[in-house]
Amino acid sequence: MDILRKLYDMTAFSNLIDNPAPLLMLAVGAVLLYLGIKKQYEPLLLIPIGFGVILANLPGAGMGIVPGDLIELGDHKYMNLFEIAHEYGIMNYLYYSLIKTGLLPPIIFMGVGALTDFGPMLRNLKLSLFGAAAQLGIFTILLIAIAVGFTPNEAGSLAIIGGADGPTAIYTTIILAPHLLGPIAIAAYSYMALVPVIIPFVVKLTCSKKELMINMKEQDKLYPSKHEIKNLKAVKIAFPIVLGIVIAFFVPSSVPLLGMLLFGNLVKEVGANTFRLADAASGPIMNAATIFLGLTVGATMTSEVFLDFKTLGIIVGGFFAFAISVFGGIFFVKAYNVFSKKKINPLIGATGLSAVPMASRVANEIALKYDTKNHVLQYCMASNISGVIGSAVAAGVLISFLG
Amino acid sequence: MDILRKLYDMTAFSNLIDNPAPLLMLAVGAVLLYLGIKKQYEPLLLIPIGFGVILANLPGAGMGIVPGDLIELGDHKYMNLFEIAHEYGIMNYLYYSLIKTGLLPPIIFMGVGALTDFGPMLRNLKLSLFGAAAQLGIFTILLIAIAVGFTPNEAGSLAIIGGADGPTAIYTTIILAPHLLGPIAIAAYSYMALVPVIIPFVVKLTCSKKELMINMKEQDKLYPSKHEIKNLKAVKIAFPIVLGIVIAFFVPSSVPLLGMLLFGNLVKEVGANTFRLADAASGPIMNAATIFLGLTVGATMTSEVFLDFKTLGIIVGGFFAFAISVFGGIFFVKAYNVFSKKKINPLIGATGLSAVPMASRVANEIALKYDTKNHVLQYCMASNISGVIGSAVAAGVLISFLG
Amino acid sequence: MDILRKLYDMTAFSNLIDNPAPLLMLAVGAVLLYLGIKKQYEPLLLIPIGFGVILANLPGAGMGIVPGDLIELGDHKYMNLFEIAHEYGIMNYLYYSLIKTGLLPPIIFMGVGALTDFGPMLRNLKLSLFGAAAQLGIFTILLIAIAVGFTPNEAGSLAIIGGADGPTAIYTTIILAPHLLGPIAIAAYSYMALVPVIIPFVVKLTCSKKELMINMKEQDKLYPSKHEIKNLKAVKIAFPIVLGIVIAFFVPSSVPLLGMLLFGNLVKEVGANTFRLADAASGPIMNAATIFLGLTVGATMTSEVFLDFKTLGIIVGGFFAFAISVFGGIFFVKAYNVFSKKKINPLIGATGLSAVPMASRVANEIALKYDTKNHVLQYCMASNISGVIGSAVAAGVLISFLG
Amino acid sequence: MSDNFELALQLLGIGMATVFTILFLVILIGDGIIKFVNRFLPEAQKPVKQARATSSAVISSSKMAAIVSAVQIVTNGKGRITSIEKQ
Amino acid sequence: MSDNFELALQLLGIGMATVFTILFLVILIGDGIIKFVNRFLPEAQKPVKQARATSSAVISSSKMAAIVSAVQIVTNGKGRITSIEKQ
Amino acid sequence: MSDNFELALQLLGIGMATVFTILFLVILIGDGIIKFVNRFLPEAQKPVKQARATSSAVISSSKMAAIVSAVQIVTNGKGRITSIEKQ
Ligand code: NA
Ligand code: NA
Ligand code: NA
Repeated sequence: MDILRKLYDMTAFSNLIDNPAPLLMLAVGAVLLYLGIKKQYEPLLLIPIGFGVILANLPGAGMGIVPGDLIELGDHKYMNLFEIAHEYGIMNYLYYSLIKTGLLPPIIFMGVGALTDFGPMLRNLKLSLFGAAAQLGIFTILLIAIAVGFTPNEAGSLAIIGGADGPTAIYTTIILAPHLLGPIAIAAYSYMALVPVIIPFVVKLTCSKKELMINMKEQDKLYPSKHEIKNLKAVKIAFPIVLGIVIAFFVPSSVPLLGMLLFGNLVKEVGANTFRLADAASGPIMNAATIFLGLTVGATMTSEVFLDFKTLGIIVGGFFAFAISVFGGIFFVKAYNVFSKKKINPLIGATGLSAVPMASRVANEIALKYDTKNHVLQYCMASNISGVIGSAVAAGVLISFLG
Repeated sequence: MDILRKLYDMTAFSNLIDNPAPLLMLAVGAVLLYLGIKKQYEPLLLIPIGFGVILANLPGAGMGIVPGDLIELGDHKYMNLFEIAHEYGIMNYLYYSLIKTGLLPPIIFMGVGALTDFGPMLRNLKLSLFGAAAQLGIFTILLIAIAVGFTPNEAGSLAIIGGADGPTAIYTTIILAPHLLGPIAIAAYSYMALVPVIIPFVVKLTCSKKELMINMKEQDKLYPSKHEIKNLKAVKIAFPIVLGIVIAFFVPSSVPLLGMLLFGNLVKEVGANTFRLADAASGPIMNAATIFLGLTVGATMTSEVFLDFKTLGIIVGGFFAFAISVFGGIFFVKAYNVFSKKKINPLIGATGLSAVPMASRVANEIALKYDTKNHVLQYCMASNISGVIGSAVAAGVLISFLG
Repeated sequence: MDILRKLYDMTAFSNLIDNPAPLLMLAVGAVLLYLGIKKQYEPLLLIPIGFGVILANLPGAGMGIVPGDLIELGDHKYMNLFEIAHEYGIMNYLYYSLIKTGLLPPIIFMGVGALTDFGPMLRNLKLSLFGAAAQLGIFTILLIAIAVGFTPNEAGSLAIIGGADGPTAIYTTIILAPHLLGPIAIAAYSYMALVPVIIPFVVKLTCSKKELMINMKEQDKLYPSKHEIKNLKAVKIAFPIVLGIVIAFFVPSSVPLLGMLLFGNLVKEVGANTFRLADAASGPIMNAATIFLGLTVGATMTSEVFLDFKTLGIIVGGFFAFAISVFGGIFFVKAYNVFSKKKINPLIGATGLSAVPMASRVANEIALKYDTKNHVLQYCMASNISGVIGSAVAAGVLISFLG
Repeated sequence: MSDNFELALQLLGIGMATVFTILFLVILIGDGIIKFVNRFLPEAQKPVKQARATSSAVISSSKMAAIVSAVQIVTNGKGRITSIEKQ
Repeated sequence: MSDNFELALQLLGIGMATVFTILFLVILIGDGIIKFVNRFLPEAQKPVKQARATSSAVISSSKMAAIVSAVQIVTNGKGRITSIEKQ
Repeated sequence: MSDNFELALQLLGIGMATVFTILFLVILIGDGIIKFVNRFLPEAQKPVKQARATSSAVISSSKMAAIVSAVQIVTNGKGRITSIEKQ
């Protein structure tokens, strides 16, 4: 019978009997895969995350991320990466070398930069301000989360979901509250996928038909802007350089994210001479980073970590962070319209939270529903892209004060 | 004369006079390059491995992998990767960060998964069983290797060559007997390249012309299978997910390999939404992993390691492991045919050891030689692909019991 | 007022007031970007380096490389990479894992090898010797640098600029004098970009019109070489293998660079069977390596490091290293022509320093200026490519004696 | 050594039994999934929306369709375009 | 907790103020750059020289088609272009 | 410093001698290989079998030319095919 005993020990059934909680997590992983595959919610992230959740919760497989205090040796010393791989396997090796070090979010941001076109923003610079207003959800939820008992660091991580930017949320959470990384990443990407639901919901609650019919092109004709751009290429090259330097003076803690974003953008805008670099940043590097980020972030979601009251708080709080950010953008447009002759469509405020470019497309569809000739896409893109900068700056503030 | 002395010390001639064994290893490297370049035996692996052997045995160049006990500090502590690079150079840095951690084989398996199509297997599910029978060589050679004096761990690494799967063999050896990594990797890839010789050899020894002329399509017409697949895409998406979970319950130690294989397959089958990920996994990630795996595995073959009686045992044992696996598959078909009305061509057993897709092509050619209308390729692919799962499971068993 | 105080502390203005030197470095970074973007001096390197300089000197951003002695713990122990990331951020993590370990220059050389065609060199083998003569600048500047007070290690790093090869210069400097990495990398790439200025300058100083009009094709007709190459593909495959082994016997310390270069070349020349590997080596791997090399090398240039008298020495010395190398090549041709009936155009000596293929193009243009039918490009490529080998060998000598 | 040999014998039994069990499960799982899908998802999924991150591929879908058709005609259905980039 | 709440309130003020400040600076910077460029670099840059390593990306597709055809004729269908680079 | 200067002088000699030696060896090796190949492998190798993993490279160039032309026409010269793989 010894042999059957050994055979049984090889399987994971004894582990499952000891602790059946992972089965629940497998269901969570399956739900995420369903959302990513069938519902097509951010499939590039939710499928790897979902698969990572499953891998981490296969009993006995050793693919789950272990808590950071197992790596800490005290006295500012940590296990080295080789020891982590040796002791805890490849998933922890990937997590502790790529994620816990804070490396992958800036790397992904470099790729995002190489795919970003600041053109629409440069052509409608003033609309950038709405990318600031739409960070309201971040700081409001921070307040509420602290009020309901989250620690300031956890509250900061929860709040940054309202920035509607995956890498920013992950980077901030790595620094402030790494134990919440899984649920926060999932909430961030899920609500980004739900932007086509959240934006119309908030818009319906707050905007009148008349406001939604404001035609930006006509406003531009009535109140033309002062200057044209004579040499767009030169402007696009200078912009990320100067911007990076100036923002860094004010919020230096946002440099790892914004600096890489702007570097990626620069090598793209330079053109043929650095095409190889832009191509690598937005292609193989970003794709590989996405795979490993997704799998390992998913693998942080072991049952002990996920089955916690805080997860529920993150899911609820994340939704309100999004909704309040959308509201903040809309509200600021309304306030602006009170004082300005040149009116702005509140949809342009709604897209300030980022979630590029889906938010803009959704806003454009809403506008077209009220007036089939009212194309607001390019205007929305201006606040939409500035929202990426806005939330990275907000992350910098949170990291400065709480990190 | 001081200057000439210094000049002489700079060269590697004094090292060579002290120990000329590396010259023999350079010849071994040259033979591997010859096999890879001229004979076209698995060139993607044997050329990097051969070059790695040469680099490792250039006296004074410091490119050879040092034994693991030089890295171990006792008391579960190890040198850190930066110290390894600093002390032993880039080749050891790559080896200890990418190979000894067990990282690259699962990464390559992710790429293999993204290139694998389970379609032929799903259309002929029953034939999968022959992918089990053809793992016989693994466990038989394990027995024999232990009988002739290999330690159980070394025997397990030798035996897994019979799984006919490079990453599986390398992963198992990293865990069980890393000092044998070089010879085992070379034997595994060489015999995979020799499948066009080994399969016909075993088939000729064991199969009658009548058996080889069994026409699978006619058998299908005589005894049709019960169901068609109405939505292949959905089946192909669900299959890797469910399979991964169920296998993990039984053999959790196979998860690092199989989990990554099935993840790669999943992102491929999801289609356009995750095309970027599948493309990265099977393109740049797998190619880069192949280069570094090949070079560093080759670099483990310093003369002290390779010029050992065990190397001979691995070369001989590896051959028999392959041959017995092929035999196991064939034998199981014959046994099946005794009890079943629906007959199966024994070539489908022969391809169960894996070595995808070359084994299937070779089997198909044999079938066509006896009957120019008897195309068995798709049927062979079913057992062929299941052989990949079979050997990964066998590896899991070996790791569980010996690791 | 507490809140304003905190706000002010968040910004970098207090750091700037304490130490305004970084502002100067931002200007240096801007100049490098200007050279790379507008002047198109080696944009693939100078743009990432320039951006890295800027990132490193944004006060409070923590993106500058810290000196190596902060990583050293004494007694041959170093901080581990995870601790480096944790303590000093992602830029130091990248620098200490990819650069200080010496990894990236050989990796880039692998890509260079996969893009190099030894064909022109094999067709005019004798011209390779001029790739030796044109290393004169290296050893001359070494002498001078030591004479003016550089330490031997620093002088070696400065001197290797005369090899006109970026990865070689960086690799040598990592080993000999890592604190000079930034200025040396910039000098190396800047002067490579200035080859169209430096070569004509030296040529004008040293060559007569008659010499520059020597027509190599006519010389070939007058004094035909003995053999043709019947099977170029086989020669090109054997060449990197044999060459690698033989050079390694003489200068084993050049193997990390030359071995990887020749491996890259081998997988390219093998052709379709290893196309995937050559493609990965010269594509995603090299591009990613270039990004991270550029950014981190730039990030070593903090104001403390750069604003040093030695930087000036490197800039001046680097220029003379280039010029003397060009002169060495030309002078050796002249000496050769004294003794040989078959005359050689001195431009072929001038291209021996490497800077492939720009030096050859520049030389060709000079030749065409004097005789519109005198195409010397293919001949120049022979010495040009051999100059890559020459400077890697010179690096090996420096590392052997000084490292 | 005798102990080791016994271990090896045990592993021969355990190993082959496990491998057969797993591949038998593969058959069951495959069969189960096929039956499930045939019953509950008999129709192919609708064509997928374009994922956000792939939006960099800015060739419009109509042009792409034209290109793909051309490729398909020319290569007799064997070719596949994996990516097209604007210059 | 009261302390934390005060911190959160402060952060609401500081955070929104900072974000608005930065995006206001974005407007100023963008505006400044546009004015500067319009004044000093009004014309588009001349077409760039070809950078060495990127030359593979510049063969126009029409030329490429011609090259590929030529290769095919010359090599009798056995040749394959793996990459084209300008010299 | 005097010691260092002597070292530098030595290195000037050793270094240039080594570099010349190596590049002289390059000539010898190249020459030797050419002679060896001319004698023992005078004919070009037969066309290689297609390696498994490189099967992506199997679109014939004539087909590729046609594809490239098609792309060029359709995208008005702005599209570029970066790779084509068999399905
Ligand atoms: Na945002
Ligand atoms: Na197998
Ligand atoms: Na050189």
